[in-house]
Amino acid sequence: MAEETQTSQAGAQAAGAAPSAAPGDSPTVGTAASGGPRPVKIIGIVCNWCSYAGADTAGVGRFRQPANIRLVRVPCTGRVDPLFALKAFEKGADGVLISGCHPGDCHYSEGNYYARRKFELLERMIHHLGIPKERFQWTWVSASEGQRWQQVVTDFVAGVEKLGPRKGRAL
Amino acid sequence: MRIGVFVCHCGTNIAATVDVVSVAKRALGLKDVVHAEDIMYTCAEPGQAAIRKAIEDKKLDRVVVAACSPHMHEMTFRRCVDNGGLNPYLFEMANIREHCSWIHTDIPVATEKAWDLVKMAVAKARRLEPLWSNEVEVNKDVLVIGGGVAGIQAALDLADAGLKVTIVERETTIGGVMAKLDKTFPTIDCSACILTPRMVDCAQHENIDVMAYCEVDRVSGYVGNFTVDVRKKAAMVDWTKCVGCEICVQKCPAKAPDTFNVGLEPTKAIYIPFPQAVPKRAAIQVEHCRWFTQGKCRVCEKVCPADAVDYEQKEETVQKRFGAIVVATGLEVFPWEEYYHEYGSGKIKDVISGLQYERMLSASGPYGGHVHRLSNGEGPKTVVFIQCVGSRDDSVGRPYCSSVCCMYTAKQALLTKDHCGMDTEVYVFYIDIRATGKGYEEFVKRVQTEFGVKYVRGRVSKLYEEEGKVMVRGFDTLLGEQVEIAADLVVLASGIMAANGAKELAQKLSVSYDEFGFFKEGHPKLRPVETNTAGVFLAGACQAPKDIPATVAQASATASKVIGLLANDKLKTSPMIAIVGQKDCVSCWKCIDVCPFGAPERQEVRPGELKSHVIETVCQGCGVCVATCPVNCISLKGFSTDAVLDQIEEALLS
Amino acid sequence: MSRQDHIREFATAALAAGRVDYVIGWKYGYNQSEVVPAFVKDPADVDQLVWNPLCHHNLVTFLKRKMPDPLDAKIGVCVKGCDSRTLVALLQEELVDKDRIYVIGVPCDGVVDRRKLEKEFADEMIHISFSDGKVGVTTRNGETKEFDKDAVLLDVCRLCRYPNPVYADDTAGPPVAEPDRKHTAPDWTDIAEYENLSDDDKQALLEQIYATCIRCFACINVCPVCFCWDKCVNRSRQPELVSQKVGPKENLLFQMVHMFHVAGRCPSCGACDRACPVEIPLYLLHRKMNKELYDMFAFEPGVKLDEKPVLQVFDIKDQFGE
Amino acid sequence: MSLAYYPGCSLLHSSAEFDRSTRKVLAALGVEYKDVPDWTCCGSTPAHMMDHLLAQSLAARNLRQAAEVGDQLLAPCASCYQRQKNAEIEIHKSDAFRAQVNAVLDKPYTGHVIVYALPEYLMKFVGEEKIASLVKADLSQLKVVPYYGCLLGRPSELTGECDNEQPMMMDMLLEAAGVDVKWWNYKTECCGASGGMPKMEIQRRLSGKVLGQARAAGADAVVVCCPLCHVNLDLKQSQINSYLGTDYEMPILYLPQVLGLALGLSADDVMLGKNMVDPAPLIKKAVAEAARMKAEEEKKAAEKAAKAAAREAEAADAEVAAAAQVAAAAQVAAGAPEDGVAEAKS
Repeated sequence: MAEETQTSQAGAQAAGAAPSAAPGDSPTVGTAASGGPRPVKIIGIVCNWCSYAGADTAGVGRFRQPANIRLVRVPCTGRVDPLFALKAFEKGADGVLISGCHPGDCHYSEGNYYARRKFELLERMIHHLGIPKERFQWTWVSASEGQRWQQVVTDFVAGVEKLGPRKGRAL
Repeated sequence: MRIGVFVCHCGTNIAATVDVVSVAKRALGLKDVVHAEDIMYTCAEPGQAAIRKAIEDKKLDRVVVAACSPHMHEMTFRRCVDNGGLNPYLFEMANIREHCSWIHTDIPVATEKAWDLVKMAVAKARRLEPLWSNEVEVNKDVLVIGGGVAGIQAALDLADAGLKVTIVERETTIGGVMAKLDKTFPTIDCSACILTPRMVDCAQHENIDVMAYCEVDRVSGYVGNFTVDVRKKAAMVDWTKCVGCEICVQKCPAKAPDTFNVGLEPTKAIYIPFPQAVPKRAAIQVEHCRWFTQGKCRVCEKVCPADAVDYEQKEETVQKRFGAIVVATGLEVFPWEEYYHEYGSGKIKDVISGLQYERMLSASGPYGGHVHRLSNGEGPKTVVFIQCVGSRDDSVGRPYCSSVCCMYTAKQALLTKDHCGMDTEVYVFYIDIRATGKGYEEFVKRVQTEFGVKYVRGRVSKLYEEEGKVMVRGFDTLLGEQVEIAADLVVLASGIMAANGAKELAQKLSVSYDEFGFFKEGHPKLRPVETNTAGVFLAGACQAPKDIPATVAQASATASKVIGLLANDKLKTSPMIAIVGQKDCVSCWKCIDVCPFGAPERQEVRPGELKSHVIETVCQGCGVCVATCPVNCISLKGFSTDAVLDQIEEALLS
Repeated sequence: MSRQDHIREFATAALAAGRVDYVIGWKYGYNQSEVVPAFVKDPADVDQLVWNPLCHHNLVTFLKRKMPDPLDAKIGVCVKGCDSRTLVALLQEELVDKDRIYVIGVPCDGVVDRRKLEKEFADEMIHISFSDGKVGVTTRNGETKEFDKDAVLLDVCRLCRYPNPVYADDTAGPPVAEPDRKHTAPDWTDIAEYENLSDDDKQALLEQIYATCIRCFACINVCPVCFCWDKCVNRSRQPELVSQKVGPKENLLFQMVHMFHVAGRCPSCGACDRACPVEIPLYLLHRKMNKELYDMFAFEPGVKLDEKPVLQVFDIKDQFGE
Repeated sequence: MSLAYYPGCSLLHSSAEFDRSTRKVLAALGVEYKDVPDWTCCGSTPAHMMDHLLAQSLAARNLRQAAEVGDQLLAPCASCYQRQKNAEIEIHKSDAFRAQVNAVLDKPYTGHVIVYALPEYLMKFVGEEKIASLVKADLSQLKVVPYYGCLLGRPSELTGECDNEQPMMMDMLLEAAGVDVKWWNYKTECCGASGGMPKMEIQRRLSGKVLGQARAAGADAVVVCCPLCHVNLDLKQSQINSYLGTDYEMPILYLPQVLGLALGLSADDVMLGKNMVDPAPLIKKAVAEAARMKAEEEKKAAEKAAKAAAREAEAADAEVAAAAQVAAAAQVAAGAPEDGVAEAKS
């Protein structure tokens, strides 16, 4: 089944759902309960020191977000094997978001420098495999950037929802 | 495998948006889960007791708590599990508060997500293994970065506790901003009088080594064993010989900007910031020295009785080892000239910053405490203070309150009356008065009533010169009308910023900082002086704007934390580090290439056969090597590849 | 003196002088239509060694792993331009002991794609000969045909930027003409067609391609820079990065594991493409990877001995992401 | 893309000099433009106080007309600029609002016209370098302060100025034209605006302050870019004087007038004659002063050169002398051995 057709469906669904609840929750309003296409599921891989803490900061600040992301905590983006993302897609993730400390702020001083080279290549290869840009993103969010985390998540989820749930054929 | 799941209500924090009861119920259906319950406050004693009980009754070998962020309570529950007789690392947390209940409103949605997070935690728990931490020797010396009142206080407390302390100060003297102040609120006692004795104590204390005019270049290592490169800047004066007689300063023909007096009056190219400087040693500002700029002069060399001047002096770097680091880099005053054009961009002579006014008031300042107009030297008849310049102002990117300006403005208003006579007209434009400290509110009241300082609630929109006066146009929000005051002197209560270079230092120390460059504490309430980097502590305004009492209090708090840390001869290291499965190692040495800490080494397992081996005490557990190892034979304890993959898989099952 | 003569001369000398225990080169298979790797220990056998456009095997493959036993064996090896880059990639990481190999570099003006020839004949080829730019083929039933060599070259050879070995102890004959690498960027036209497909078409195509993979590991075993052998994570069940299930997704993931492990070290020698029994176009992945690495770092794998693979180092000034 | 020119009502009559000088300057700078065909009132102050939609529509109509010429609209008058810029931004931001507006208009506005004020346009599309390169007259002795008033500088997100409180575009343009621009902190204060009619005394006081500040800043003239500012400061200067008992005689020049003069246009070209407070004497004085100083400098330079030449000459003589000595010495040296030989012989 083609991305396009998904898009149209999901678009319609999202549009229908949007007004019903807090912006954050619109996508997941029609959960299994109320039929409709399933909400998109997104894997977030975040480093313990910056982005995980940043997500905490967002929580403490009650910054509403879409509920589609499931975070996996790793000590450092340097620990993230590109295969994690590919594996997530293989297992049926609709999107993958990786986030760590801003360059220079790595708790282990160098981890994210190695990581960003891998991620950049990973991103380009993922698109090469026919997985649309909107479905993969890597970025930096620091422990104090609660609002930025909210923004990143909201935008990313919106992008993935445009495409809707993914029917990966090869990965 | 016998897993127990505990889902926390956290009062209504979680329960209001997540149906914790149902989540707990469903958890019972998970593979390997033999016990699941919901608890009102899991972190409270009854909650912890319930966990310990379950471990005993149900013979649990893994514990999963779904509650707040692990950054909040992971340690708490590790201890709890430990007391319950289980290895503390057989514990996993699901963050269903910060990452769920607090950011969602729709109950079914939040509950569904919480359920996923619990599943993921259980999946990870299945992959957990018991871990035992290691012990390392502890170096008991302490590095204090910054010699302001915070650094001084911390250093003295630590030194009195018998620890060897090194203060690294980038200026030629310790004392920091407090040394520049005239009086302190609310007691109006002389700032120098209370600070300088402590500076001297530092100089004389057998346990304290003051390294002035030095900067921290590189920091490596970890709690208990830091290695620090300290760069001694070239003063062009041999401080072992210099006696601080100031003859060179008197004779030096070249003028140079005086940072200590905030640019009010120039100093000399060779200078000693102020009479009570510690150490009292001269240094040359080469960019202003005639010898270095024009190749002639050398007057200071000729007049120096100790022949300490050394134009050839080079900066050198020394390496020192410490067990703990206290950061006390303090503050910088907001450069209002660059932002407040409506206040004249610094082009109007009689508009000065609060700190400049302190120097003007100070008896040891460039004017011997004579308050006057910089335009014509006359004593001011009307003085206007404007608060919140560079504070609480989004338009200049400074939304935060600098917390000291209300009080120092009140103090300066009072001192103005004191110096220039009670008949002087003194106005203060303010947004709100924040006088929350002990005796502060009373002090402000006195300033308003006894000293008749006129407080105008409102902001000033424009300063301009007219007939030799500075016209202050503002809006009185209480009268609801525009007011215009012809002032002789205008003092701007410029706000507080993190010190220059704070960000770079934070990166060297790998501690996190906020968007304004203030260092981030471990937890805003529970770990106010620690950072998230073990062994690095905070004191004073480098963490957030503070007044002197708060700074000193925090410095002592930090000292006590350091003393507590260094009371141990050995430290337990985190066991969550990398380990090489040498059976599978193909000796490609990629791990050695990428490790930021040099933890992996070549180990001869059999004659002629080298395999990688991670030195436990050096590894910090970042896992870069794990992601790099092509055969995945390096595993990161607590974050094994299987654990990660299982979490991903679990999250996607539905 | 032909390059083949040079090779034989160098080999004889090296063996006679005891500089090496054996030389790895190419020799004819059971007929003159194909070439197989040759391991020559005895100077008397040196005459087996041949050099012609059938010598596609990347012999560096036999050097990978911490050298075959005995541990102190000294080995001579013949390398083409592309082969030499894989060798350099191994040397960069000290995966091969420089002092224990003797490298005979063979300037190469392209290797023919035997598969292209096979497709021209119903019957099996028994003899292939080469003369000034022409390739003559004879089949078992006596049918003969002649082709322009350029028409039947391997695609990777068409785009080759390093026809001359970048690392060798001795070189068999004068170098061949090289493209001006300073002023011309690599040519990636071979993957352009795929790149221009829509996301869905890519997925569809990949699904179709990777459905055929049988996980025989030929691509990995033949890959000269892929050195984990039986430790390969693709075999590992713990951690189980790639499930043992055989389906398009798993197979593609399997290949991606390979790709990321050779990223920055694979110079696209194409050995994997030639080894694949089901003719999966692996170049679509490794050529793309090299294209992107070149775009990101202007980096070409296996060229400079003193260089480290790009993913094992970093530069604070890298400009990606925000 | 070609430029549409919107004069607006003021420039047709009360401030014709603004119109004329602007056109001349554009010509001198080689900027081509066409007038907006069949333009209407911009709405000025009253319209947007009565009805937002109608006000924006009125402005939108001009945008639509401008679109026939091109997608850039130059409105020299600060008020015309504000109104039309305002409409432009709102309409281009929201298609919904554009639809509302189009419902009001006879013909719909579908274009994407960007509105520019004069300083903004010159900075963006001509540039300081070009202006500086075309300067003919030396106005370095003309001391002015640029006065932006309320409409030209703020809000900065609308005007593209870097800072509400310290707009700089006029400063930069004037400096590029070689004028002596004085710093002051009164650029954006109120001139009294239309208060000048109903509440004279307020306007007198406010405008008076502007003039006072300008003088205090050491300026001999104020440069404006708004007809209303000009009316308040120039036309009403004498009334200000009589009301405040001051003696200001401060020429108020339009930006294009000054630029024009710098670019070598004549006083008539920029209609100096139409200004109430006659700027001609001041300009003459400034130009003369500049010429005088230039002459002086040249004189000094000449003298310097002469001295230098003299010194060189001396040096040359010295060399000759030195050379002579050397030669002499050489002879002596050469002579010596001979004598020696002689002695030996004897």
